Amino acid sequence: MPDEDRLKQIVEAALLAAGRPLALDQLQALFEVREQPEKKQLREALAMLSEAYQGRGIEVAEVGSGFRIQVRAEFTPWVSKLWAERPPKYSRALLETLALIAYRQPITRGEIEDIRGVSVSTNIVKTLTEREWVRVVGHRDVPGKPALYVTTKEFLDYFNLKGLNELPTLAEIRDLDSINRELELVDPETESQPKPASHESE
Amino acid sequence: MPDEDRLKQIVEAALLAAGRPLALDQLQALFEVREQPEKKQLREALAMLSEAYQGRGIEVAEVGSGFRIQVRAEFTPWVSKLWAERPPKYSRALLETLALIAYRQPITRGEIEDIRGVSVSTNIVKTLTEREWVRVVGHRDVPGKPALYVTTKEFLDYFNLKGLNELPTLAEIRDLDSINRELELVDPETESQPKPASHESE
Amino acid sequence: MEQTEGRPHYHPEQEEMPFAVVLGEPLATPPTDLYIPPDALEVFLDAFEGPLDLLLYLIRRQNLNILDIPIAEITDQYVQYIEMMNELRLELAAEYLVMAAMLAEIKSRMLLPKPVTEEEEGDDPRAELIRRLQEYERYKQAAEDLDGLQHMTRDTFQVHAELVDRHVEAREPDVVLREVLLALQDVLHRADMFTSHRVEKEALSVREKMSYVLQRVNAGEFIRFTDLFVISEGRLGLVVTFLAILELLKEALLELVQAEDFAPIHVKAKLS
Repeated sequence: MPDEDRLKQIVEAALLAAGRPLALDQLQALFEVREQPEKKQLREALAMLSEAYQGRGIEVAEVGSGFRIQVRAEFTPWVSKLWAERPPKYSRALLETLALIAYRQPITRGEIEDIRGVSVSTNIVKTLTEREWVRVVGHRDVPGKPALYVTTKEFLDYFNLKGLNELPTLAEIRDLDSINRELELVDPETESQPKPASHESE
Repeated sequence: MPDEDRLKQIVEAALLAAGRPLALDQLQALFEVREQPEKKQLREALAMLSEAYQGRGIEVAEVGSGFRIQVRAEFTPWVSKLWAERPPKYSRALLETLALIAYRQPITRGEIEDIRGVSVSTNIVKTLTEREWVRVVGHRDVPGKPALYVTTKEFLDYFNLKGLNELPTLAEIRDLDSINRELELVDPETESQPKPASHESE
Repeated sequence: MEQTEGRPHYHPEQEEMPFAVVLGEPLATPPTDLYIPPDALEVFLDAFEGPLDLLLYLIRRQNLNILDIPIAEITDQYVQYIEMMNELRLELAAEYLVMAAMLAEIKSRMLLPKPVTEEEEGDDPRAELIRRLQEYERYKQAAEDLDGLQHMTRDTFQVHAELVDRHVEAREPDVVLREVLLALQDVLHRADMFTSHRVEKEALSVREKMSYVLQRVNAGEFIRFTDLFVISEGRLGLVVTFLAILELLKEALLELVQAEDFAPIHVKAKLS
């Protein structure tokens, strides 16, 4: 019979390699007849394993068809991203709206429309608000009481900015070259945005 | 940013849940942009994990397409009992063809045949391609435009290699000069012989 | 790799390994007189990966140095194998015959008296064959080395833990700051705002401060004018705050109230 430690290691390796729950007799069957552990010993090994997994990313669970090792529920938010779909792209209109709010805040939707020359859809404002990049800071005291939009701290965090003054000035945006230069200075991080896990290119 | 311990737990949970190797940027992509760990931190977490797996049934391995957790080879005798069928055995012809592609890539089928002195069956190329161990990277610009084969990341993954430089060293070969010296001869030209493909050792 | 199971894998250096099994009898070595029971011949041929492999075997079997092949002897043996297989009508790859012809040619050239003169002299007809044998042998070795590496599903296994309750969450789009700026550039082109007098170096910190002030002066409440200034921001910060307040007044978003001369100034949002 393998000693306690070894038994624990074999049980761990088998449960993880199987990728499905294993019953005690399936675990027994991994051993030659004369060195087969008793179920009690296997249970002990599983208990030891379970203890060793305290404070770890995984845990031992007993389910209908036996024992399995599974990811602790608290890590689901991160691990689920492995299967996340490729995110859609934002529309040009949304990006323009965002840029105008950033540069001309506080600004009303009507003012954005004046500058863009086209109307701003409710969806765009909703998306930006839900993403917590912009919020309403109040309402302009004019007929219709339009909402005044400003950018948030989350906006700065996402784009890795300490403050709005780290954005290139309008004058600098005039030509693309200066944007590129500016970005290399201001913003080396965001260029390497996370690629969705499941879409690694060769 | 999650603290060290938490980072280690998330990395462990993700590698175990993925069931395939994950590259560092795939691991980074599990985090929200503003709490994304640096690659250096991920490497540290992986090293800590690797250490925690000392004396355990599993280990962290770095292979072609990233990091994965795998069964320690010493436990294979028990773990392999989980599956009724035995692992595939590969024929010498297949292994020789694969070795030539691995060591001489990019290489055409004709070049492989020249060195092996025998034709390469279509089945072998098909098997290697289906297993995704080799792929066509282009075509040599000579009559017939033969396909050029290279090995893939999956090849590295399968053979537990980080990169091609981890392949076992190729045996020494004596060049014609030294052969001729051995033979106490001077001129290596052998114009009356069937011209072999030009495969001098690199 | 001394992998022996289930493979017609021939190892010249391992003489005790059955070379072929004929009528249930293991055959440790091929008979030196070249007699091979017909049933075994096919097995025998299967064990070789072509003429170079067969030649290597013939050489290694006699512990000969590859660089010093007794060409006449090897050629005779090789040709005998080939002829025998031909007689038995075993399907023989054409490459074996080509090699036989090549060997015969080398042999005949070796037998010729060495020309006393000129270029022919330095030309050992074996050189090219030796080169090819060496080249093949190194990849034959490489193939064995490859097989000796840790294989997945043979020597080790990828492990997997269950993710219970896995939910595919819709990812939010990633945006690079550059895209936002390019979008802005477009708008600016369209709106022809480049000439606007508002385009100033300080504009953004003033804008940011405007948002900050608006957030402080929540509608309805009076707040002391001086409370809007953050002393720790220094002189420039104070100026920016002041400009922001002026701009907000100009845009009619703020209201300043002073009850009497030299009394504290209060600020009220003109938001609703």
